[in-house]
Amino acid sequence: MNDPAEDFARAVEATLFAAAEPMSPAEIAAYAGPEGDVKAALANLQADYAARGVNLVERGGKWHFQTAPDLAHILRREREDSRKLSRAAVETLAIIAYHEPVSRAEIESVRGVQISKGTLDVLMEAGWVRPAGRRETPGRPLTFATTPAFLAHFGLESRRDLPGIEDLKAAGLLDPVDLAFDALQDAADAELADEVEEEAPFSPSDG
Amino acid sequence: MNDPAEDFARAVEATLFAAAEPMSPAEIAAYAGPEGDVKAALANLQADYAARGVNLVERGGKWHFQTAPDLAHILRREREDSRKLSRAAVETLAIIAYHEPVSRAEIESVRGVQISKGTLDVLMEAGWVRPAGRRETPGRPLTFATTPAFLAHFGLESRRDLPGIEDLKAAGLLDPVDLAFDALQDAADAELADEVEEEAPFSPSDG
Amino acid sequence: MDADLAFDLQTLPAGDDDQLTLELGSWEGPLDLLLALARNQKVDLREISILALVEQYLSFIDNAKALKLEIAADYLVMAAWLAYLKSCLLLPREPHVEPSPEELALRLQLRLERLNAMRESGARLMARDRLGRDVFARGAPDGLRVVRKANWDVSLFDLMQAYGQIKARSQPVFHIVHRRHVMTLDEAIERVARLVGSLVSWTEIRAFLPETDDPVFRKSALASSFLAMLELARQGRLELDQAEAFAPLMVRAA
Repeated sequence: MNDPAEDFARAVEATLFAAAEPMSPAEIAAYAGPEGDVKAALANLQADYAARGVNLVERGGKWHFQTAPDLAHILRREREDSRKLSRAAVETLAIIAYHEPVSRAEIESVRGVQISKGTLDVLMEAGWVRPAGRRETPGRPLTFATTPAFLAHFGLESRRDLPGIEDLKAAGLLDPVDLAFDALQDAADAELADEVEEEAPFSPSDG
Repeated sequence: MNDPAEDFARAVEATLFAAAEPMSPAEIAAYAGPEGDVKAALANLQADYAARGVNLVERGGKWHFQTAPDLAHILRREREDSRKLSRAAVETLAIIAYHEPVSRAEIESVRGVQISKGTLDVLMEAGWVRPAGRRETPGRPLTFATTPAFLAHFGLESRRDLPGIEDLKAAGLLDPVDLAFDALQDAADAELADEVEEEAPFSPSDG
Repeated sequence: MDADLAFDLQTLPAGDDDQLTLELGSWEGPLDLLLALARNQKVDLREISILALVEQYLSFIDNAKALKLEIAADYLVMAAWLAYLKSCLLLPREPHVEPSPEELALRLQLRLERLNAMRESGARLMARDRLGRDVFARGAPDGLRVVRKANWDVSLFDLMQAYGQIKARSQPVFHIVHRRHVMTLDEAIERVARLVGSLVSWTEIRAFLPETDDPVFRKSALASSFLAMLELARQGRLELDQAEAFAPLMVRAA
């Protein structure tokens, strides 16, 4: 520390560290002082830092510190957030899976509701849906289809493993309104019959 | 470079260099990876950098690089000192730091004057002071304490590093006047009692 | 670093106390002024002469009055209190006066010590190597990034359920009126007339009803057959008889 060259190098080091922009040797000298050899100090510092996690680099005559290129990957961290897919996204995904390849207009006609751009983006970002070429009809609409990642996530060997309409019906997942109505009706009739039996003036038991 | 500990230290170094804010060891580990000893790496890096123009420091459990204090003269910016604090703000900050958590009324009783509204605001805006809950006494007064940013700004590893805090504590200068008065009174009484005992014609030992 | 102190500890000019003609605005209240005066005694605050301090304060306030400076009320309140303290300290002590003047003086001294301690601590704090003034963090940090990767929580069941609901929603809805199985009156008249024929023995109405497991149809057949018998009786083609109310209804050909 008593070595003037070393003190000067420290000053250059601190100046570059605190700088908001890369600096030329002349700019560095304006801080570190005129008495030292800026270039020699920079060369020494560059050597000092060569093997470290931080390097001193020159770009177009200006110098700055940067993290070592081989460590770039650690400076971004992935975080997994468990999130619920929106109802619109689940429905859109289901329609694509059952009808692929399918255009946006077709998805909307099945859903009966428009879909926002974000919905398809979410599905594509999740890696489950991909653009699947244009349909050769007027307007050449883009179509969408599912990906192998979609099959993997949902544990399907192929799209043929998706339960068919009849399977859905059997599972009670396809519950049309009139089926429900019939069920209600039957229940009401049965109740009426019971009443008749109880109150009948001409009860068979009287015979 | 093939030494895993050295590779890990490089990762810690790069992480702290890239960070915009001081980081705790746990935060560092989230980037540098779980396989290394962050604290050991920090201690080594701190030693590596001790004599350089840039130092690694710990402030309130968080670590960051900063320029060496002895180079202040070359780096100090010649801008107007807009952060100059009023005397009231400096005293209030000191009272909070040395007494925390402390209520407004307690601050006022030390200073002998009311705190003007802007004083605490300035300290909170600087990020040095934060509300620290209510005291469970009549009126439930809000208390104030300092923040990690306060420690970082004033170069304190922890509140124990507050200049002179141990001496002030030992001298009772951080105790309220009432408490200090009672303590003095007790000491005087005890002394008086000793004298009485020494001079008493009817000392218990005579009995 | 002293140049950077937010305030100068040596506020008071050194010199004779009666030359203190600074404005009151230089102090933050009477305690602040008292501390400045006390520090001027140039002794440890623990050894300060409270009596001398009181004298200085009172004479300062008097001078200020002479200079026709506006004197804030709290300075005058403190002056009055100090004048009282002074008289207590000087006059022969009255026993049993609580609190004693010595206690009041001690409390004043303790307050001054505490204010002084904090004032000095504040100055030492301000004189430290401060981040952004004396020491600097990295000027252009690259920054650390957190890339959020969504882990979508959706199951095959959710998918199937959603598709089922879309299908259910979009299927055309047919309203079908349920056809009920009934016996019309014409049918009943034809049937009862045929069954009664030339039956001469009294027979219960139940025997004329068709075999059925459908309780609704049975009810309809009973009602229609009863009406048919009433009609046939009106035409004189059969006779009806009932022994009493709710007794079985008996039928035979007329």
